[in-house]
Amino acid sequence: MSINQEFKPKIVAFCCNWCSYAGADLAGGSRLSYPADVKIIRVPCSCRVNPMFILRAFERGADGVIICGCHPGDCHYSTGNYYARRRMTLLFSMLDYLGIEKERTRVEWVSAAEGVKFSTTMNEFVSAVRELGPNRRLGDLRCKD
Amino acid sequence: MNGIGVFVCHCGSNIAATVDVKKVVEMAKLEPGVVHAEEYQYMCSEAGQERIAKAIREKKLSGIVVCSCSPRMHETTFRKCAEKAGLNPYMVEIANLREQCSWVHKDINEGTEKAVILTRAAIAKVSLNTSLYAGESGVTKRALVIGGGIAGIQTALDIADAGYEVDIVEKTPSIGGKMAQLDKTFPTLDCSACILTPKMVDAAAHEKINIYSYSEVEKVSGFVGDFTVDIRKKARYVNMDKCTGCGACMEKCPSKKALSEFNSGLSTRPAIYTPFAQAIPNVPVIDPSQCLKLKNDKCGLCERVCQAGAIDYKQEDEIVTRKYGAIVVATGFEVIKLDNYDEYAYSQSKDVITSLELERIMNAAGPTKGHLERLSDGKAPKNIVFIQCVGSRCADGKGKSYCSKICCMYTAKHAILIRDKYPDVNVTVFYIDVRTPGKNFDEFYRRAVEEYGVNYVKGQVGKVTPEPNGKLTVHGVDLLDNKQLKVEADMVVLAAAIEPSPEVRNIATMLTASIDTNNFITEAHPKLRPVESPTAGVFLSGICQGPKDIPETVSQAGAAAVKVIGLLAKDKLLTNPCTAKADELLCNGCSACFNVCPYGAISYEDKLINDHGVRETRRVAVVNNALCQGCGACTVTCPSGAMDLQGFSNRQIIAEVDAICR
Amino acid sequence: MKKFLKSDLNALLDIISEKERIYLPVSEAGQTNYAIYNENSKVDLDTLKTVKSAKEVFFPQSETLYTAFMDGKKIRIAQEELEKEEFVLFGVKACDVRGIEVLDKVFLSEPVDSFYKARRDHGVIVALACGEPEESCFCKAFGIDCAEPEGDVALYDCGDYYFWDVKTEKGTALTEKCASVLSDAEEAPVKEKQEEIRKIVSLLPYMNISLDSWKGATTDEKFNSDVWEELYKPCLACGTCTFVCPTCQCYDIKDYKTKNGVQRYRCWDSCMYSDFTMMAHGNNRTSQLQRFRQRFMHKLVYFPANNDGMFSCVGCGRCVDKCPAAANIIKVIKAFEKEGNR
Amino acid sequence: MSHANNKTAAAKIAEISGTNPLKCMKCGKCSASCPAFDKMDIKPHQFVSYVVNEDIDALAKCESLWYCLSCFACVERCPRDVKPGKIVDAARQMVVRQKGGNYLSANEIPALIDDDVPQQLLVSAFRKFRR
Amino acid sequence: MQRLIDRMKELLADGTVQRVLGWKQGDLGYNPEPHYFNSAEELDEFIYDGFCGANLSKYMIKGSELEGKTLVLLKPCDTYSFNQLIKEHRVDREKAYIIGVGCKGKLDIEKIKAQGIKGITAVKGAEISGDCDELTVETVYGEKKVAYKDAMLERCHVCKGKEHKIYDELLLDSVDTCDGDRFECVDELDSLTPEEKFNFFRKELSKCIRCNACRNVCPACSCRKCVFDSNKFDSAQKANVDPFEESMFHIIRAFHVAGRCTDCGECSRVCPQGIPLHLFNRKFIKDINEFYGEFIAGEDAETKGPLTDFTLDDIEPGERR
Repeated sequence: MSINQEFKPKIVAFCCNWCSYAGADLAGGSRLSYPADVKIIRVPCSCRVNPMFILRAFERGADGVIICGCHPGDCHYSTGNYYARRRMTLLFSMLDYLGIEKERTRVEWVSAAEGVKFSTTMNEFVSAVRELGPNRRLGDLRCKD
Repeated sequence: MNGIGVFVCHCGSNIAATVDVKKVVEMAKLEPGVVHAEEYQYMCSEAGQERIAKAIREKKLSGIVVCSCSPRMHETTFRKCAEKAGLNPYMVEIANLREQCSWVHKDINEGTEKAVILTRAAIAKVSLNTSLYAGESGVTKRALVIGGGIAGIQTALDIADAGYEVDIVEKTPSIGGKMAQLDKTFPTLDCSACILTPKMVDAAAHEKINIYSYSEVEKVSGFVGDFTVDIRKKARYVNMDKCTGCGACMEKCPSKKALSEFNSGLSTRPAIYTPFAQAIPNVPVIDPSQCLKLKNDKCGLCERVCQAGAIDYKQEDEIVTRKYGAIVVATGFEVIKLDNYDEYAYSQSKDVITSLELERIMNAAGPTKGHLERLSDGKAPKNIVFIQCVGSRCADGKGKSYCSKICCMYTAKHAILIRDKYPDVNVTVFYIDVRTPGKNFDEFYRRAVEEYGVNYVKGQVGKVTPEPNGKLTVHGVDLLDNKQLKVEADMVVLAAAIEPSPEVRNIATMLTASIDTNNFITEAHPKLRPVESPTAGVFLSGICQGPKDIPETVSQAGAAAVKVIGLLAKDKLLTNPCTAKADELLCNGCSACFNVCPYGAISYEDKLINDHGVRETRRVAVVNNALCQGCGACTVTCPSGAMDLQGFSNRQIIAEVDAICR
Repeated sequence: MKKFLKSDLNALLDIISEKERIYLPVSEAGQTNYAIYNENSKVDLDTLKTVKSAKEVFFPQSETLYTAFMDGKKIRIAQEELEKEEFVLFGVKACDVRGIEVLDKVFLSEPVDSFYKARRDHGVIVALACGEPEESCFCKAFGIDCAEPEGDVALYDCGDYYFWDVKTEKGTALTEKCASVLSDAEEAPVKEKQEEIRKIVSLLPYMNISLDSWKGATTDEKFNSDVWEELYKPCLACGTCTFVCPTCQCYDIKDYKTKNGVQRYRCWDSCMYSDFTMMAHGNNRTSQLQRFRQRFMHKLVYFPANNDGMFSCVGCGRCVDKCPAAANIIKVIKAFEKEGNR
Repeated sequence: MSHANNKTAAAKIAEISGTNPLKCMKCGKCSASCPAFDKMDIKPHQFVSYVVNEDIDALAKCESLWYCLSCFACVERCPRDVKPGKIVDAARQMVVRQKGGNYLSANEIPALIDDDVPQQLLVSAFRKFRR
Repeated sequence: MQRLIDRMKELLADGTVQRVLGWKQGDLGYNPEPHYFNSAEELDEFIYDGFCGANLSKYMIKGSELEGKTLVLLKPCDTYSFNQLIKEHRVDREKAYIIGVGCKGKLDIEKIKAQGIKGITAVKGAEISGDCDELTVETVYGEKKVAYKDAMLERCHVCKGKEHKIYDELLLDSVDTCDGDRFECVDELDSLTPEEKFNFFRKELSKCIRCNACRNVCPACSCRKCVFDSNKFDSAQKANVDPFEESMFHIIRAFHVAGRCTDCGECSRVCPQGIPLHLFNRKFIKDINEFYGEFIAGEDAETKGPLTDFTLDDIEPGERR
């Protein structure tokens, strides 16, 4: 499959304030680049990410959604990411039924110290989404204009 | 109608180099609700803040977006600025154009396009922001220090000296910690006990300090200023009030097979014991796994010899519940288990020992009364080999990835002490690097080489093989000579890595403090807030935060104390207003939120609800704002969407999603 | 009277669909609903009742009214275009045809609903007499003869042929277009068929249900009856009855946030929903009893009172078939009949 | 080998061995553990530097490649997961590939095996030459 | 059934209960409706037969607000829902007197009609006291025979068992009706390619008319106000213009009831468009079982649900064990 370089996917990244958002800041501080297609939304914890947000993003034309949180065991709120992990595991397995390829959704644990991981994760994720091409299946037709 | 102001910071050239800030301003002006947009060199500067304040006042802005560096950097700055100008501080949103845009994207078109979108998202969010007001909570003027080593003792002393009450919880029968086990300290070679025991005595005697020895923290609830802690005082079987510390019981105890923890298992102790002679409190404990009376109701000798009548076999664990305003974690370290390093024959030969064991051997109160001798046959060693970095700096998953920091110095100390006392003993140190940053540290190491003739060889040891003649062959390499070496040794000392005490994981969970992959507690900021945990009111002292030597530990202990004092000096604390809030009209009272709340912040009340004219009593969720930390777990578990998070509401996040996907 | 061979049905549809859209019952994923005909459609004229009635062709479940969008800082509005192409609604049963008449009363009286009117003006209705009416049917109670449907053209399923009876000018125009497939026919088989249908109708349990007590009903008496208290209890407050009903015409107008503006659309609403006619002050019907009562009072009392006695129920029986709790208009009518006899 | 070729060869070795030579902290534990140390012209810990410095020509020519017993003591003990043994193995493999297909096929081997050869040597030989 | 009626009358008479929540006879032989009986005389219209599929546990949310105790009849599968509602504080156990009634499999009139049977005037053989082998359907076109099994609801073929999980007393016998694997349908779906899955669900969901019958009948969907009716998420759309609307509604609904859904199958039973909605719930149940260990919602009224619980080494999203 050839990678469509022209295609600029819309990627929504939900990052928890304490680890992953800080990890993204560290990636910035270390000048570790990743595609500008990634736009970060700061949430206090990965457990704040409601499946509604993810579906909303796809509805509005996102091509990929990634959720980043503290490593299991390191949640600032001690247990938030464990709940997030279960929720996303189930949700993702259902999105498959509605035609969202599993490569379009991802959960990654990125600590505040893992600027490198943040950047490589985003690079990988974006190229995986690019390879899939635009998300046409779960978009709302009314959102095109 | 909204009046939103957008302020785009150049951050010198940090942002402006890869983001066309003028374009961002221009595009921001087109967004609904935006009535003001400008750019400036440094928004966080005084002049920059003044511009913001002026715009807020003059244009009566209802919300502002600052497009600048990470909110983790300057959100507080801009909130304060807004507040001064008369705007609610929570009407401020930051678009992170530096760390998450200009610094990671090189192409100015891409950078600008993304900056515009991030700004748009922040505008969309801020237009849904509502004014939030911090609540107030009181401060219990007492601190808890978990761990009674040098870190805990110093922190407690400093806090107590400032006039606040401190409780120390120490899991072993005596305070003192690892430092009490050390023989001498580098680089001055002071006797460890000589400098530590006075501090222990000070702590015990201090009217503001209360020591819970042989106790553990069982449960922590509450929040900064108002923690409630359950402390389990383990049954000592000795009445602390009656015991005079005469020691008769320990002498008479017939069960003497237990390995002495204090002597690193190199000697035995009785079932009723104090860990060491200078123990504080000087009250023994009975080890129920060893005591014949407690095990099978025989013996009872100690009870008979105790003139004070202090022995109480019926004693049970006791839970003490106390309130604290602040908690300091000073749980210290352990030496790692060497199971993964069989090549060094630690498990095969008694003459392969760890450095901490050597400390005990060298110590006059130790198992050999301070004589340097082989544990296998009691003979004096002629050749001693030290192996550095055992389990430290390992990337292979067997050991620790970090440098344990103290080994280079204590090995130099050991080498010097040995060569000083036993000049005929040859000492070889196999090292990878010798790391001696610290005052007088390198000089100390050089003295070992230059004055004491310690043979430092660069190269890690491959393996140690015990020989039939009782000797040990050390298979090493001299990388500088490019030669393989086989050194015959009588004793091998391993500088084993140190790791945080295993309890710290449990304690951190109770405190909701985060822990890194190595079990060190994460500090709130690695450089700027090194003694605070991200959880408000929880502070860090000593090795629980990262490897450090005694001077560093003591300085950090003092620093943690200062932070605690600063907190306890306040009468009221402001609480985070970004808490969860239940919409009573939508709440089902189903308890889903209660089940996921890590702080026990949610309770239920039967309330009379007026739902659009329908009046009925309903079970509804109520959030305790002082307990809620704002994680949002409840908001997602709530099916009806009754539970929302202030400052990160559903509609705000959806607005951001919409803005990004537009 | 014309006729065409059943085997020519597709030929007929193809002729029409060359120029015009055809809406007709199509089976998709196990259910039959009205859909636009294309060569892949699984046309299903045998199923008696489509799940949704034919009303959605003239009054779609959702339709955009206009779109407002941001042009810089200005707001611009794009009006949705009215229907301007001719289309054919094919295979409509007598009850649904009457349903459309009911809707006409609502949407074509002042103020005229331009979207609806445009569709009505451009739509040609080809009705189809019922083959085997079912136990839930009670069209006869409303004076509808399912053996002789209204419409622009009426079709009759007689053996190998569909008979084609032109009823209006629109029907004549359509007949001309389809002349190549149609042939002349005598009326006898149709009469025979009608008799057959009417015989079945006479056997069905609900067909002779009496609406006498509702004719010229006093609103207060019905409204204040205790019977509602019993009747509403099983109701789940879902909108199934409303959405399958050929005459329910309530809609909500909502805004859909598009990428840079809003799309104002209207969509079917149900008086069974708790947020129906929700206003800033709250809701004017706060209990399910009130909402349940509203639906039937509207169909049987309020609507006839305002429309010369025309009930806004056509006896299609869809609600009887589909109500998850088996609460339906028949039970309401019967309960009041019992109440009256008490 | 040209500079560019050395560069690709170095990358190839890293790829075949699956190790990252940059992780080496030059502790020398590999050399300390190596039973064939004395026979080697380039010492185990140096293998890593040769790859890092992209001096593959020298590495390819060295005797050490053939003295390595593939005992994997260095692989087992390397604290940095650099695994010099794997690097040697990779270098050897590269040399063998370059020399062309003049190595044994599996079918030829049984006839050539001396019954007295210790099993361990055979295993080691297979490790070295199997590819 | 007489035994049941007598017992109910007894409990009404001695004041144990104030009313009975059961089923009232319909007029077509197959359309009984849930009904509150306030007196012994009213019970003359009571019926309990094969067509009494409706799960009455949800009616007990309102029932719990009424004065005094309500006698409620629960089939084995309904008791799971009732337990779940207790767990969520939506019903009051003290306000309910539960008679666990036996079940011989419930009937789906749609399945009878799908066999081409029209103009039904009566159905015989659906009585709970009978042996439930064969139904005799009287129609205006004559009498037809249908095997009881062939007219059973899908859910009864994969029945979780005829054991009542909560009751005050038990009456009437049950017959095991399970002759299929509950998760076979999920396995079949999972074996499809993403494209096939997408096409399958798009076809099914595009039939959805947003009538909310599935939601309103669902005992797990017990919210006072559904998120899709409130503006909390900007999600109240009511429209069905685009497949996304339905997808969103149905996935979120399935997600919200995940770990709480007892697989009672009411959603599929009531869907006017015959959408196999239970597939979504089954999928989640199967995943939960696979990922976090066997969990049956409503088996008791205490155990924490899988989505309000966790273990430290849970599977990672997107991973399969």
